[in-house]
Amino acid sequence: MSDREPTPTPLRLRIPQPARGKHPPDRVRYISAAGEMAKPALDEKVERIALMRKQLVRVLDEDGSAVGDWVPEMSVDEKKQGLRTMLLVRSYDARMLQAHRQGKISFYMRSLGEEAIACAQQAALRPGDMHFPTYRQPGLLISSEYPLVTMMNQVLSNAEDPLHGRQLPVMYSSKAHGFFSISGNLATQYIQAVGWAMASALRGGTEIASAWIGEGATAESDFHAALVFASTYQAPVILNIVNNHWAISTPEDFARGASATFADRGYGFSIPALRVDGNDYLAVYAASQWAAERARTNLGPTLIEWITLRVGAHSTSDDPSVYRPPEEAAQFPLGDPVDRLRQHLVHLGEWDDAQHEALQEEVDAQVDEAFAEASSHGSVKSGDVGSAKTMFDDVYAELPRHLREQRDRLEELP
Amino acid sequence: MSDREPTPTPLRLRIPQPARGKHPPDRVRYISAAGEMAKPALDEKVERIALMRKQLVRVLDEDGSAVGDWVPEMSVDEKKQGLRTMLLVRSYDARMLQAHRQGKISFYMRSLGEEAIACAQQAALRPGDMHFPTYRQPGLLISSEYPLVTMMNQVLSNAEDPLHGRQLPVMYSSKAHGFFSISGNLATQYIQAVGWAMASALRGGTEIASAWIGEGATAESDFHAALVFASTYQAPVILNIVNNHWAISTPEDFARGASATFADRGYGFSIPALRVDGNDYLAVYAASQWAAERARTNLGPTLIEWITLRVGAHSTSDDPSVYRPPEEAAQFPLGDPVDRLRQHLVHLGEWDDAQHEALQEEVDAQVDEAFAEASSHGSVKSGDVGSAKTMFDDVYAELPRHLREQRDRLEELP
Amino acid sequence: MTSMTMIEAIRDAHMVAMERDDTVVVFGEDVGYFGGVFRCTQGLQERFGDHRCFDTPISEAGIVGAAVGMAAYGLRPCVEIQFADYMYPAYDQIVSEAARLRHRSAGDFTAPLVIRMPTGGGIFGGQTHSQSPEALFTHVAGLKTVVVSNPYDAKGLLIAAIEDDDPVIFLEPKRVYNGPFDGHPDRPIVPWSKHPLGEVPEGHYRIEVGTARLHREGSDLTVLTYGTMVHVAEAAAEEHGLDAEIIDLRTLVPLDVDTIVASVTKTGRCLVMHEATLTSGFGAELAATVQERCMFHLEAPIIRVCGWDTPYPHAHEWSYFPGPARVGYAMRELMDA
Amino acid sequence: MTSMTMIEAIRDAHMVAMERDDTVVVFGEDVGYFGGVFRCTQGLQERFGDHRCFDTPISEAGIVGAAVGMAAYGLRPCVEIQFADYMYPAYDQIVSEAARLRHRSAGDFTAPLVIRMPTGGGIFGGQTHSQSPEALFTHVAGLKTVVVSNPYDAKGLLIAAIEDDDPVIFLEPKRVYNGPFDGHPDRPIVPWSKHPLGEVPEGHYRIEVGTARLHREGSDLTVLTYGTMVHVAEAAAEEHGLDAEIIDLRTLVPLDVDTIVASVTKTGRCLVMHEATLTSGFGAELAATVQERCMFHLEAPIIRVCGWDTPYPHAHEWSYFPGPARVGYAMRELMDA
Ligand SMILES: Cc1ncc(C[n+]2csc(CCOP(=O)(O)OP(=O)(O)O)c2C)c(N)n1
Ligand SMILES: Cc1ncc(C[n+]2csc(CCOP(=O)(O)OP(=O)(O)O)c2C)c(N)n1
Ligand SMILES: [Mg+2]
Ligand SMILES: [Mg+2]
Repeated sequence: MSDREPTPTPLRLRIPQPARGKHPPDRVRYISAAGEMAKPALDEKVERIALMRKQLVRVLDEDGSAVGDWVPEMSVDEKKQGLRTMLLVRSYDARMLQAHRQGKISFYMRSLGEEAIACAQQAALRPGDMHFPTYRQPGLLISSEYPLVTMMNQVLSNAEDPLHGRQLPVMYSSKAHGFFSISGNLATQYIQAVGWAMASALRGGTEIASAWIGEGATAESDFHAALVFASTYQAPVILNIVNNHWAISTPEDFARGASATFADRGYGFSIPALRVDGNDYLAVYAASQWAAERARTNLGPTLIEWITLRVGAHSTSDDPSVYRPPEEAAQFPLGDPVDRLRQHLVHLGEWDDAQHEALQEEVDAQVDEAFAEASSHGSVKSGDVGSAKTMFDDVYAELPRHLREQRDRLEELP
Repeated sequence: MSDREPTPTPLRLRIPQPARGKHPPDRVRYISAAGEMAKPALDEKVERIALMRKQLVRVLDEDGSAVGDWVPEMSVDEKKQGLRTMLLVRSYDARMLQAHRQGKISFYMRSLGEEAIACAQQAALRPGDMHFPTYRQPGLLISSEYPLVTMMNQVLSNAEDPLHGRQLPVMYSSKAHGFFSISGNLATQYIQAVGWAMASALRGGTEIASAWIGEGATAESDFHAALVFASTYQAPVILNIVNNHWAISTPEDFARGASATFADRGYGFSIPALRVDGNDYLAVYAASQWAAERARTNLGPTLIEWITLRVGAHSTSDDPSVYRPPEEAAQFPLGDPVDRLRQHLVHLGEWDDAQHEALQEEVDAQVDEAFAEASSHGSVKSGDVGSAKTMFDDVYAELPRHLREQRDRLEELP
Repeated sequence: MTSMTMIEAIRDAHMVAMERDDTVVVFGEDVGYFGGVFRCTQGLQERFGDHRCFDTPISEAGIVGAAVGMAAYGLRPCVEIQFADYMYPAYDQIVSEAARLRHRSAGDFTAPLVIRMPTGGGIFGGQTHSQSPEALFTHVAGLKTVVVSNPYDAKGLLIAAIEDDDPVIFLEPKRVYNGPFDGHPDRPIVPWSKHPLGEVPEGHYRIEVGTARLHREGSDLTVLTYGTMVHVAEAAAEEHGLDAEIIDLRTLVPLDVDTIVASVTKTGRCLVMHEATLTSGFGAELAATVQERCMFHLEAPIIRVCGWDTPYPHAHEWSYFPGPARVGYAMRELMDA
Repeated sequence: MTSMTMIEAIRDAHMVAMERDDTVVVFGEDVGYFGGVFRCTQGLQERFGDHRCFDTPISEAGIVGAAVGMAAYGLRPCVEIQFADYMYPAYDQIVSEAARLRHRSAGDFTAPLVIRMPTGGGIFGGQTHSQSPEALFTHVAGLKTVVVSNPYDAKGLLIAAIEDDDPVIFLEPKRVYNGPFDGHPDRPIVPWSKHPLGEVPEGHYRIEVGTARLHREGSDLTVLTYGTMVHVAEAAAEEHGLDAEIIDLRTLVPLDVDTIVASVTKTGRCLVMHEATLTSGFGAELAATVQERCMFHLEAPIIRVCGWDTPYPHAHEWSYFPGPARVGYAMRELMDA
């Protein structure tokens, strides 16, 4: 055969290059105008939904009015509640970052700029449903009214930490609030969420699961396992991909590869997939509700790619100045989720600056108060960490002999 | 929210059911007529190729004439050579199965009915390219003229086995013949093939890789890793999925899930994907050549779903009567690859029954002769297995102390 | 009491557990319609329906990951990995998830699941159908690890494992599925129907996870072992005329230290055996523990007889397998030291 | 000689190896443009281009699987797993593929690759940034396992590992990246510039895989350890006024048995230490080996001081870490036994 092509091409790879140099708006692919994308029927054919792949579910336009098919049924109060929750998440986040700067906590991860996704989806789901989150969805807990003080105790790793100081800060867990224990190992929760949803259906239950993953972590193998199982068994699960455009230092195209969008990944499994403006509270609510309805009516899984931006550093251990352009957040074309919902309420004539400032103050006061209480229990930095003996609990349901001996040994040490 | 839907639906899963009862032709999805599917340009947009997803690349029609865009440039001699190779694979296979029945070997896996895929792809590739096969592509070795006797020595695990009896029968390895060492662990080779192809491109080489997987094993995680890496780096690799409709006892829809085809899996990674009649030697050759050309010209990976049928049992340890309809092979709508190529040659006026019988005899004689030679070296069953000491070799490049001690111990034992 | 093979005993344990508790679900590759490549789950789908026992795609990570999620929901999944050699794709879900969930959530979520896998060689399975990876589980805090050697224990332990609130790795040496293999491949196969441990009670009974079994009393030396090697040890002791005390550990974590210490203190000599490769095998833990606790009673160094530090070879299977000749030789050395 | 941190020494080893052999390629999560979250590969992409050093998607299985394929092609990949805690998704590729390829193909294909990973605790990383999984590698025939404790060794061993024809697991205790941590978190940090082992030769040199280093001579007892614990052992010995002989094993497989036996034969007492959980840790193998080979020289049972059999807790890090107090206490027990 070798005579067919006398001058072979030397092969070469495509190595994606970070977008550092580029103008940030370039980085968001395929932005539609608000209201442009039609809302498919719950049981629309996957091929037809796939044809919408370069569209973006958006509800709030530049003036703050809600337009198009996807406008959700929400009362003004529900919207105000959404604004309040997002402000609370943001205030909490800022307070924790400050605590880290003050040397009171060992580590922190912010969700700045991504508040709408977790808050609005939580509002669209029901008690009893179970989220399998990553470290960037504190909004799920806060909007389900999980106590701020308890969250802070966890972050402080103090004696009141419900997790007994075992986990890194932000790795919350609350079964009662539908928030699965966070793992430090990326992507493992994705297939677990599918398993949980399968369990609900195996038992003829009515609760659905919601799986969360960052766009970078979709490269992990458990993402595939989740899609295979969700597709094969038609599990009642929402498969969220939060595309915040960064995975530590690597831009989203390392995981996306040559494909146009992350939503495309659903197609090969016949899982309907949407791309949604993640900084648009109403769009998030509407899309989450659509996916939840599909799950609740045995129409199977839905994949949603949420477009947003990681505004802050990856974590308090990270220095993004090495790899990202400084003005990126300011130039992000989808704006800020808090500003946009606020503008919408203003547009509706339901909100003004004074109200906003008052709410901000109220929320900050709530956070300060909670932090005062939480800090009163000390922190890992002050050494108020409860008894080290608790480390031997919960390894097993009952303490086995070898752990009892080790615990005794720890106590016997000088 | 719970007031919105007063009577919740109890959830239920879809558990795919084996197709045992059904008429087998139902099981092959979307069959096109020969010649129907157009041949896209090498750099055709992935979306447009995706639109062909329910079509099947087929060249040989029911009369044995080669029709349509995909008719490959092949001389009559090349076709005769293809027929000969397939017959040789089939004869080899039958002989080895017989050897198992006679208690001469411990285990065997047949490729009956799937000969065209490996044989024609090997013919379409070049020396220097590297296949990463599964256990069901002996045709790759046989059509590259790897000695039958050596293959048989491996299957017999005798003293002449180039792998020193270390591997199960059929787990061949030959770097010189572009055949990567077969692993018992499914799917691991898929990402390795991508890595090999990347290496070729990192070095500015010209050799491409070809990855092989069964449709059932696409559910494994390494399949995902391979697609992610192939897409991100645009590696020069052919990603073959052999859809022979069974994974031991489970029908192909367990791995495929709700999606229409396995080829669909490529789309979410922007990897052009074809479905090809795997029992049509000319179609296999043409599609392999197309994919190879894409790889060689830095156009990146191609995924190919080969439609075929596992005619025999999964392995000699399997009893398919428990789970599959007995007449399935006879009713398989794509026929038998050997018969179809033979018919084509007859149609061309280049072949007749006498020639075929003579070829069959020649091929059988070649296999018998090889087996006589291989058997003369004994087998694992007769205990002619070479020295047990060799088991300590090749664990490392050099024998480390602890293995030397263990080898000495083995020798010292009574 | 009925005479059962180990396969039948395992099947029966599933039946009993599924009958008593409808949160028990069973799945894995080929386990549903077909009933498993070793037929350990045969009949379950027919009896309990496809929402209690079903086939899965070929994804060990998916099987265990989904099981963790189901367990978090409140089910008790009992899953099969077709061969232990294929558990590696699931290793992250086992180690980072199943084993850690209770601890990291402070008991908020738990993972009461059982992961069954056939282990060990002796069937000419080559390197990917012969492995004994128990040491890769015993190093992981949060897992319990069980290895069975006979039908009676297999049923009682599997029931206890399914009822256990912690994740249990349940290892089934495939060479003793059908009979108590003593390490002599050339001799006629002995079926379980000819062995007292093939007598299995009907209905529900438990053998507690964490308890060893005194397989054979003796005073010359103590053999610490499990799985197939229990029978090999017995054969070796008999063939070499040694009064060996053989302890079938049954559970590796948590380990029944008292039974071990009592025996070694009595005999003063200790042989440790397993089929897995020697280096960093569970035998190392046994030797380390015994010397820690019984050093001043030991009359000779503890000897380990294990698989060589090589992959399990196909053709040289019987040179790899620590059979009665190799074990007997080591017993003699131990007595002479 | 230049004074370097361990990070700089590792970076320098990459530079030297890549300069000498253009088949050496380096990749992993964040290792390309950014230079790695611990900056161990900083500057490589700039110097050698993006076809020699590049970023990857977040897929450990993909990283190691692709590396195996590249090695089969003829390259020498040296890849980074961001934290050892994240190696589990790659475990199948490591165990079933990299470790077995040479053997199963009878040398037809080989996998000369290095898999680097930061290990160990002491940085408040919690249970998924603190693990020491060395025993999960030492049990796998076909792998070599290296653990480094200082810049000098790190550079020489990494160069030797990259040049090695077998797959090498290269473990870097992150707590000693910047200085020889002795287990006292409350004391001021000592930088490598103040330590003789922070003096690193320029250019190419090798420290052979498989050779231990006598870290401190002594006659009271032998300490067998590696990584961070080498420095903790030293502190404990000094604080307790014991003349401990400390052996930095550096390579766990293949193990430098001669150096171990010579020392224990001399001192008659042996302490084994590591940060990993105790049960089935590499310390078990060390204790088993030492009692096998030196039993009649031992004056007391070998003691293991290791991490507890729990996940590595965030807030109670210093109760988990086997620090000088715990080690010293055990040394005293060993002397008193
Ligand atoms: C299995 C595994 N590999 C690597 C890491 C290290 N790591 C933590 S977060 C992160 C980036 C994740 O990016 P993405 O999924 O996009 O989520 P984001 O941080 O943007 O929310 C990496 C590589 C990990 N935690 N687990
Ligand atoms: C990781 C792993 N899991 C399970 C198996 C057991 N196994 C061997 S072949 C097979 C079925 C594979 O089916 P498919 O991929 O369709 O290939 P085919 O046998 O049809 O050629 C299974 C489950 C294995 N070898 N490796
Ligand atoms: Mg991200
Ligand atoms: Mg198949």
